[in-house]
Amino acid sequence: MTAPTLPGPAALSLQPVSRQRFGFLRELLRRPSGLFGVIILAIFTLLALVPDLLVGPLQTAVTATGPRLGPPSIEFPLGTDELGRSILNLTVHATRISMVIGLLATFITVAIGAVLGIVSGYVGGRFDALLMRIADFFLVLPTFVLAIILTAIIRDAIGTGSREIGGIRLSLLVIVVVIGITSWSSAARIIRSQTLSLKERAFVDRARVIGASSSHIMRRHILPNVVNLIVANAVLTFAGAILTETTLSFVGLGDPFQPSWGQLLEAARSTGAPGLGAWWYFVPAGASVVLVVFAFTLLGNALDDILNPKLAGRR
Amino acid sequence: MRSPLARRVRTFLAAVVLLAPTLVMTGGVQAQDQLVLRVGTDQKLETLNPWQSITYADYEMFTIQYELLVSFDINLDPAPGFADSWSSSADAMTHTFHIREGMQWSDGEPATCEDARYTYQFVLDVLASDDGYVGSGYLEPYLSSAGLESVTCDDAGNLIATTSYPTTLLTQAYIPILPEHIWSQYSQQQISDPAADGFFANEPVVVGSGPYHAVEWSPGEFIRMERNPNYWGTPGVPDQIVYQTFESEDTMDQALRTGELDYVRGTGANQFDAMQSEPNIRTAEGYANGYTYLSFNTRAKEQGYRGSTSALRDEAFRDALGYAIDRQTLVDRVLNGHGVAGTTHVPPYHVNWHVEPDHPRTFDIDEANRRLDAAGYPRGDDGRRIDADGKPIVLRLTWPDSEDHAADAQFIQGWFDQIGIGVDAFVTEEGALLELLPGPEYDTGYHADWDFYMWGWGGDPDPNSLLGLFTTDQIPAAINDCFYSDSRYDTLNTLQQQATDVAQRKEYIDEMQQLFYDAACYHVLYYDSELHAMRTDKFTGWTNQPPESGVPLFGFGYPAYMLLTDANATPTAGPPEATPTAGATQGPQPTATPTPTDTGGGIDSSVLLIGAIVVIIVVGGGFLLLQRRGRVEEEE
Amino acid sequence: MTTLSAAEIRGRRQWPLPKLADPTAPLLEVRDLKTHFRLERGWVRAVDGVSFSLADGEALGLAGESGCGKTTTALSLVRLLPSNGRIRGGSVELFGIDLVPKSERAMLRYRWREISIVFQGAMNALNPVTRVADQIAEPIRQRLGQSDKTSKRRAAELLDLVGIPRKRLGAYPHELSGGMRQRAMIAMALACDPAIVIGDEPTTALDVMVQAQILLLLEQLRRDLGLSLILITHDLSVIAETCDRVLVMYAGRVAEEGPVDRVFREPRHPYTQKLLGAFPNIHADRRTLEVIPGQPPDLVDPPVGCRFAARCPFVMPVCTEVDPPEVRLEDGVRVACHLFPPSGDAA
Amino acid sequence: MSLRYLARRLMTAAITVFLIVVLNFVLFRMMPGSPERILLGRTPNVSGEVIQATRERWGLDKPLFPDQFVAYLASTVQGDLGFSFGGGSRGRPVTDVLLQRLGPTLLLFGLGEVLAIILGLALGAYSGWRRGGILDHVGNGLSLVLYSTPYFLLGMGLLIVFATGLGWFPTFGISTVGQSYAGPLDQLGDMAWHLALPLATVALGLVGQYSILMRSSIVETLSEDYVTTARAKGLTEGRVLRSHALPNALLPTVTLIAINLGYVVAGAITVEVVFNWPGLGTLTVNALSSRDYPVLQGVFLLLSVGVVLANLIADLMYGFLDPRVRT
Repeated sequence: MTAPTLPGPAALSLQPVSRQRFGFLRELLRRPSGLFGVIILAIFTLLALVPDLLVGPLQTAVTATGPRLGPPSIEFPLGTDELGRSILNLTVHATRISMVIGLLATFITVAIGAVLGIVSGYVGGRFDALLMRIADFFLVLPTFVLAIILTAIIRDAIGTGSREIGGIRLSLLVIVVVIGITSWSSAARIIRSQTLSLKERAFVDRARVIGASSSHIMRRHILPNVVNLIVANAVLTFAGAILTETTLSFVGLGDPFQPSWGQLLEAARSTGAPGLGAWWYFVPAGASVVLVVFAFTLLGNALDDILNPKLAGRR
Repeated sequence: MRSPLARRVRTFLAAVVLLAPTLVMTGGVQAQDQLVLRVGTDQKLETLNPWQSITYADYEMFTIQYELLVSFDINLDPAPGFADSWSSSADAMTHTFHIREGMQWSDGEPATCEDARYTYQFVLDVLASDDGYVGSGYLEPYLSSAGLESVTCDDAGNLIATTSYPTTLLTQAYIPILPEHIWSQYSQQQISDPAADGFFANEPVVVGSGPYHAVEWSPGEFIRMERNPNYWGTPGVPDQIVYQTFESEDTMDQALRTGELDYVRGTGANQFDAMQSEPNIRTAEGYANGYTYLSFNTRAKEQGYRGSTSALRDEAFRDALGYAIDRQTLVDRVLNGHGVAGTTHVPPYHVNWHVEPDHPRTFDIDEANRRLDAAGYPRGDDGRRIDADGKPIVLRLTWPDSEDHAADAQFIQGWFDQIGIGVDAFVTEEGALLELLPGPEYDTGYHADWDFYMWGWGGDPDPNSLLGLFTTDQIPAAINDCFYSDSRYDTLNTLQQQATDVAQRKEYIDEMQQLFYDAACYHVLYYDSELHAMRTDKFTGWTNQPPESGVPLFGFGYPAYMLLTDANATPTAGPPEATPTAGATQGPQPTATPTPTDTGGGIDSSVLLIGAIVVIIVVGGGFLLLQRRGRVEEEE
Repeated sequence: MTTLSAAEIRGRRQWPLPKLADPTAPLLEVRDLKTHFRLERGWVRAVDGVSFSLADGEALGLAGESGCGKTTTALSLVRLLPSNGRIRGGSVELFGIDLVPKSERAMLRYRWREISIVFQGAMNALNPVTRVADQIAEPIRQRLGQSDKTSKRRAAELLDLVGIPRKRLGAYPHELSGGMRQRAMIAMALACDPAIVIGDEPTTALDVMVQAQILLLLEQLRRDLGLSLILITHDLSVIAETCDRVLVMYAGRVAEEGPVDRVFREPRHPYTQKLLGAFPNIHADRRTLEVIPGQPPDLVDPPVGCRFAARCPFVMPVCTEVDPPEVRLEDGVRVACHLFPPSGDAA
Repeated sequence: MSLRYLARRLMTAAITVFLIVVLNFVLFRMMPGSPERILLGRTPNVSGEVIQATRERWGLDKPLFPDQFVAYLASTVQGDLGFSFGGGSRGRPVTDVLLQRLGPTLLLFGLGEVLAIILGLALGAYSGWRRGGILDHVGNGLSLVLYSTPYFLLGMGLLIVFATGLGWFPTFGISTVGQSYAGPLDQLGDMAWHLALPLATVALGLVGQYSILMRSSIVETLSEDYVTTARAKGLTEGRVLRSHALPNALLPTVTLIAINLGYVVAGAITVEVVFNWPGLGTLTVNALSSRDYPVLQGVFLLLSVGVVLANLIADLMYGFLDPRVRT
């Protein structure tokens, strides 16, 4: 019937699924913004995966060889910090930390958010009410102050911050948990509201009439239509995670032994790099943060374009 | 209905237009009719109630507002304060202080011997009370350690103080003489305990006797002082003094550069180096009256004590570790040379009292290994040394999050690794650390669950307080945090407090330093310098206290303030004027070759440049792609 | 079954004809309309050479299965196409004015004032945050330049007309029942007293009782106002009840077109036959449409010859080689099928 | 809007606030380090009795529940949040400390939010409406970059360039302390002059976020049937946007902005630190570094309640904007 103009129910429910299934990756790469995002992320992912191969092991005060706050040179392409460590080395290793924190946090957040959001929105009733109360509660908590407090508490609980899990110090995993705890609710709430509106759409009713099980409807009809939201939310969350991590480190809650971008920025600031014009100290980390978040957002938008049936219809 | 709205809109716009220029104007010509000395500090301006003082900043606040009974001159020698002359009896147990005549408090009330008597009597009462301390508990020890017994005023307006034993410490007592007519209204509780009802915070306007007194206080932000009209001496040159606290050291140094500050306390090593070569900025590096130390849990695994290995109890073990610490490297690399490698717990700042140990532990990995072998800590298969209980030694090293010792820790990690000692380093939240340190004596539920940690102590003009930290009776007070206990040391401490003959006292103090050093329960890492910087285009006459090894402000007494003179540069410190010198820093180190960091313009433009480039790349890149994407879409 | 003559109807117009209008020209004349959509894969020939006309007061039904181009045809009239849709040929003459070459701005003049649309699913077609009355009044105020008061009053009258009680004037869409909303939608469509009203599946998603009422309403309005109606629906029964003529589309082309009674009584085109055959009863059931075996062709590159060939029971060799010409039979039925070759000078 | 809606909202807010108060109690009893140790710090010559005394004074000798909790509730209700442990306000009532810092933060972030919302929504709406247009690409690209930049980085940049570098603006504070002003306008000017950079930082930091939100919201809305209806009505594009797309697109944006407030605080903290702005942000870091738990607790409470209120307002606005939720 009205397929091209206002995609009919059938189109709505089927289109994204099929599009997802069949190589939307190709579609993604066909989009310059998507391509750009993918490339940037690929680069940083590479840095994160094999920092040692690229710049050798993380330099410490002991293994540092460079001059104090030396500007970029042949030997130190990005200059050195106040202990003579190569900024390049630090930044690359920081990439790993930051990315891991960001991704873990994003995963936790979005997973919780999506599941709770969809179920709560679809099941509705008392369950929904309760869940959203809780979500709302978490929403109003000032993430950052809560994060500060939780960090202190959890650290105190798990004891020494030097034990490692998968090469990541506990003190940093704390940050992941904290971010997860503090940001799942917005994801849940947003996805829920979308679910609610979808629930009213004709095609869901129809599916229900046909006798599809709730779980089936949620998976086949709701999920595909909130994927774009989930993606968009994941993007924001990742950005938020990186930001929160940066900010926490910025006020000194990071772990100096596992420099993240935020940790570096903090170090640069407390060393007075900005005032000393030692731009090479904070620009790499700063640029990395901006670039990665930027890339993620581009990627998110591209995915949105592809996965969002409405947009798809109008392109 | 329409026209009034339109009018309102127009008025609004007018306001905006009016405001816009004022932004720039006020930026330019700051109506600066008064000569204001602006001081930035990295420390909190905690309190105006002297008894609550903890930080240097706190001390500075009361130092400049209240006279000490006997003050300090620019050479740290006793100088006229509330008393203009003083003498002691032959047995040095009766001390007479002649209170300057005709003094007035800033509120016009006469300042007399009564006030001095009241203040000292207050301390005596406090010491007698079951609390035993007042506020932060930092001040009253000056009198207790001097053995003060009674204070009275004679008819001649002299303060007569008697001590239970001979002492010279009274002239060192760093206790502000407070106006009785103000303070006597409050109970000890109200003065001592912030939580008490009617706690006396001593809010502005403060009634004092010093050259300046606080007239405005925005807690955690700034304290503003004005000249005390009734100050007995020649008034200082600045009309006002503003003390401003900073969360970010960098912001503070920026402010000095732009001329928004005239003096900064506690600048970072790098900024300090950079500023040395800046026009109109003078830097001052002073010996720190304190030190950064490495403290060992010398009761590890004793009854009620935790800690990872009994080896920590072994003096030989700790001594050996001392040889594996290259203090000089720490000074060079961590402090950028702004400090002195540490030895004893009386810093060189106390030129008359500091001694070098007889057998200092010089950095020598082999020696350290030799001693560890000798002490019976063989290496295991993995190269780790084994303690008496046959388990590999891995020590937990920590420090409070309020300080940054990550670099020190990494060095120590590196060195100890070479002698087969594992080091597991991490920061601990300061509150948690304070919980961790004390042992059972402090209180039930405390069991010193730590191995070794880094922190620092600061001292007074007299070494007494620094020495007093390690007497046995300080263990239950959780001050003597390495649980050092030596009856000989305790006796010596009493002796040095009572010694009236300097040479005699020095002997005692020397021995105390030796004992404590050899016990190796503290390894003093370094005496980090005081790094201050000041502008010379507004005030001149900056003088260090003491001249050879000190810094102008945040010292003892206020002599340096009174030596300031108006550089009668343009009174304003408005940035526009400051622009030529703004940010004109030297490279991070004098040796730095002229890179982007040689001239002010250079720096900022370079930063600008980089920033711009980054933004352009990101925006441009994204933008181009987005555009191309746009086209693609249309073709789709 | 028109009760009013063209002249009468044009005479009743409350608003003047468009300046360029030729009073004598037929109401609507669509010739060889081609509306295509650009996709990554290429042009989708959604509407590929459709011609038809509409007389004053006449009701034309557009029938066909989903995606056959019904709606696209209708929306092409006022060029309400998605960004990737283009009219790539043909003409749409309203009162003899060709709308196809008109600029966007010029087009605005014709939308709603001359051709208004009753969309399906009025829930989504009505702005949820604006009072229904205001939404009806909006075009009156905006397009006809009436005062606030007048347009409000007119809106009220219209609601009356479609049978919505006055007290619901201030209601928001979500406060109305599905049927009510559809009525409101119709009232809105009548706001500017347009020459043509397009009903795009106006009764879909309504239960049978309400459907009946809505259709009744349309009937009524047609009689009283002499509405010229284009009714798009997959539901042949609706057309049977409401329309004078029916236009059966298949894959973007006209399959058969003619007076309802003729076409329905004696369907010529195999597709039409199938469509009707697919109707056990008079009441529509969308799913039975798919009973016709096979799928409509891919409109990006449609097969040569008859587009129904693949599914046609009477398929002949020629069908897959030559496009069937449209033939006008003597009883006024137009059909495009090789079973009905242009016999000499037919009609 | 119906009273029921109003009442329900208020009820929810009240409950939330109560829960916050409770959580606040729980959290801060879990914080490492016992108050008396922090209070006494490394005070020399402290005897066991003194510690006991301190405990009693702070009511720490009593069991957490009910005694301490009840006491806490009682005093909290009376607006007594205890006394600051340090951080520049040792011994002052937490309430005073907070109030003193509230003004500057409200000024900075109130203005910043307003600026950001106006600019952001306008930019977002326009680029969403002209999707694919030149301004969309520029605006969107810019928004993304701004959105991707941590506040303090932005702040540091502005500081270096405009304060240290060009010296156009001061590097710290909210006013020139000890400055005597020619008149109120002069004083206002001085504050505006100090406000400029932090405000720019906050506004820029938020603008990107909001314009992205608004853009996607508009794009969604433009694909709605009623927008097609509006077009069919022959309304001008401008009118379609103003009276049909925008009102609907605003709904989700309002919610999201309200939701984001909780996060905005994070920005607050860093921006204030960078510019030494005497607001709650600096206070928080300050309290953190000096383990001033009562103040930290106060900040937490204040900010949470603030966000609750903001959300309440947002809800009411939503009710005003969207008839569907009124009933």
